[in-house]
Amino acid sequence: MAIKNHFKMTFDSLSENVGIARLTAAAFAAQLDFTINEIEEIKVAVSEAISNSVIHGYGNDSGDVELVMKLYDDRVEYIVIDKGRGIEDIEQARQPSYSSDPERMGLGFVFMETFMDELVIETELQKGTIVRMIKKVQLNKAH
Amino acid sequence: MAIKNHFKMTFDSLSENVGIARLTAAAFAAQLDFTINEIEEIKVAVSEAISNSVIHGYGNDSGDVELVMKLYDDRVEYIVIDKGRGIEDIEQARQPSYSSDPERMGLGFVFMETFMDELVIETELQKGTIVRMIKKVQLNKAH
Amino acid sequence: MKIATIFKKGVLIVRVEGELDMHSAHEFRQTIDDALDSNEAKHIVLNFNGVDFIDSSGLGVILGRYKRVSLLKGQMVATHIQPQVARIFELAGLYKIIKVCNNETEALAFL
Amino acid sequence: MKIATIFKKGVLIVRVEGELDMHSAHEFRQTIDDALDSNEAKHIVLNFNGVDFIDSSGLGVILGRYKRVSLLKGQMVATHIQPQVARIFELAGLYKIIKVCNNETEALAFL
Ligand SMILES: Nc1ncnc2c1ncn2[C@@H]1O[C@H](COP(=O)(O)OP(=O)(O)O)[C@@H](O)[C@H]1O
Ligand SMILES: Nc1ncnc2c1ncn2[C@@H]1O[C@H](COP(=O)(O)OP(=O)(O)O)[C@@H](O)[C@H]1O
Repeated sequence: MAIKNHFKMTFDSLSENVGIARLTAAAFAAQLDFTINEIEEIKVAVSEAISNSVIHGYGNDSGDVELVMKLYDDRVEYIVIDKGRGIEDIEQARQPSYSSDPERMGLGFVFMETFMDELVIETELQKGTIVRMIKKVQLNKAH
Repeated sequence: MAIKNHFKMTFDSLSENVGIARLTAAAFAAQLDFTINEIEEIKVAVSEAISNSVIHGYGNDSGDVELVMKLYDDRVEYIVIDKGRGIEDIEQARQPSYSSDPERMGLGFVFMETFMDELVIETELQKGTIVRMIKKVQLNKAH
Repeated sequence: MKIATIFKKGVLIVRVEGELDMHSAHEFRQTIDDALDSNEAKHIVLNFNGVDFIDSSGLGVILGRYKRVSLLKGQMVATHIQPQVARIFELAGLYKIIKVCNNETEALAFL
Repeated sequence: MKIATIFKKGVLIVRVEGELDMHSAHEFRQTIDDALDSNEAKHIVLNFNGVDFIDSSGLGVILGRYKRVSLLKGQMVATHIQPQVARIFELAGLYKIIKVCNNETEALAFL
């Protein structure tokens, strides 16, 4: 399917940028006929993926986080890329309540999965992580 | 002076993206102590620079527009880059009311100059244009 | 951007909401021109109540519509101008050609 | 994020505004912990009136503070939960551990 719009961001691994990227992701989604509720879901999912890159991918190190956004007729795709530590065991990481950080909830991947229609994770230790998420516009929706 | 934050965007030369980029530019500026009025000025200046890349730089062609944002202690820098047609005569282009398009106002560069503290334009015909703008935080401002 | 047009006593009232930039400029221009084509309105009242952003692309459409009604000896009135829009109008010298009223009723009374 | 803390009858009331994400989480946590350190409050009332976004980082701080008051046999009450925040609380099972009230007065009456 043809891409209608393409928007890429690269930013420092800083907590300040999570909110900025989330806002941009919401504005990008607003090109399609999503409900306000769906836009909120996108904001949470994108926020989780980017927070993970900053917190787990780079930890206290500096590095670049990338957010690629692609718009199609009926869906939007978000790809969050970091060149950080990578995930050792994806199966385990995706489990609800699993976190490598005792202070955290282990709900990031759960929210991404719940709020998006597709979630694909690619990772390599010491190389980085790519999280690809798709949200589709629901057809036949009441207006 | 040390850069505190760095955020880069690359997007298709589409009118849809002007508003998204403007919003992101405003959110980026909000990290410093700008007034609402100053943030509005930044939005206009960034909007003008990006609109110029889409309208004049690429015309009806497709191409990438880049917005680089850099945060310092006391200022924010926006660099808008296109690889489009370039400007033949910068002196003339910066004149109030000059536009190569009879439908337009010729106020884009005037607004960028009025609303930002520094405006530097680099251009080469058939290569593209780089517009660099700086907005400083006003000291001793009443709160 | 959202835009609605209404005719009252030979005046075209345009209510705009959102951001007037290069993206919305085309629809903004087209809607007003279509309305003017379909009806005998001589004057335009632009209600900017919901407009929180304008740049030179938006200004260009306003100026173009001003030129059109001027040819028919009509006038252009703007109401509910928000501060950030007022600033841009001022810088562009738009107040030399358009009249400002507090609301649509005042605008209609003026025309 | 903006955050204000008030003590009323041994209860710490926290009024939060803005977005509760990883960026604001640190200040959110620190402000509540400092308030609890400085005073004998046993219960916490979280007024979420101005909170329009929360993700798992914000949730983590809430859960952590819940654990802290639980140790003192205190309770946690939330008021003015916006729809998008309610959704997240529900998914995270937060309603199992925190009580919801309509406003601060009801929360204080409950505690
Ligand atoms: N981008 C990433 N880089 C490295 N590790 C990650 C990344 N994203 C997630 N992880 C790992 O997966 C675990 C689960 O992630 P998540 O479900 O988001 O929960 P949380 O962020 O609360 O730990 C994290 O604790 C971390 O160990
Ligand atoms: N990025 C660009 N690429 C090519 N030409 C440009 C670019 N930016 C500006 N110009 C030229 O400079 C002129 C003046 O620009 P500006 O002051 O923004 O007015 P306007 O956009 O209304 O024409 C334009 O009409 C155009 O010819």
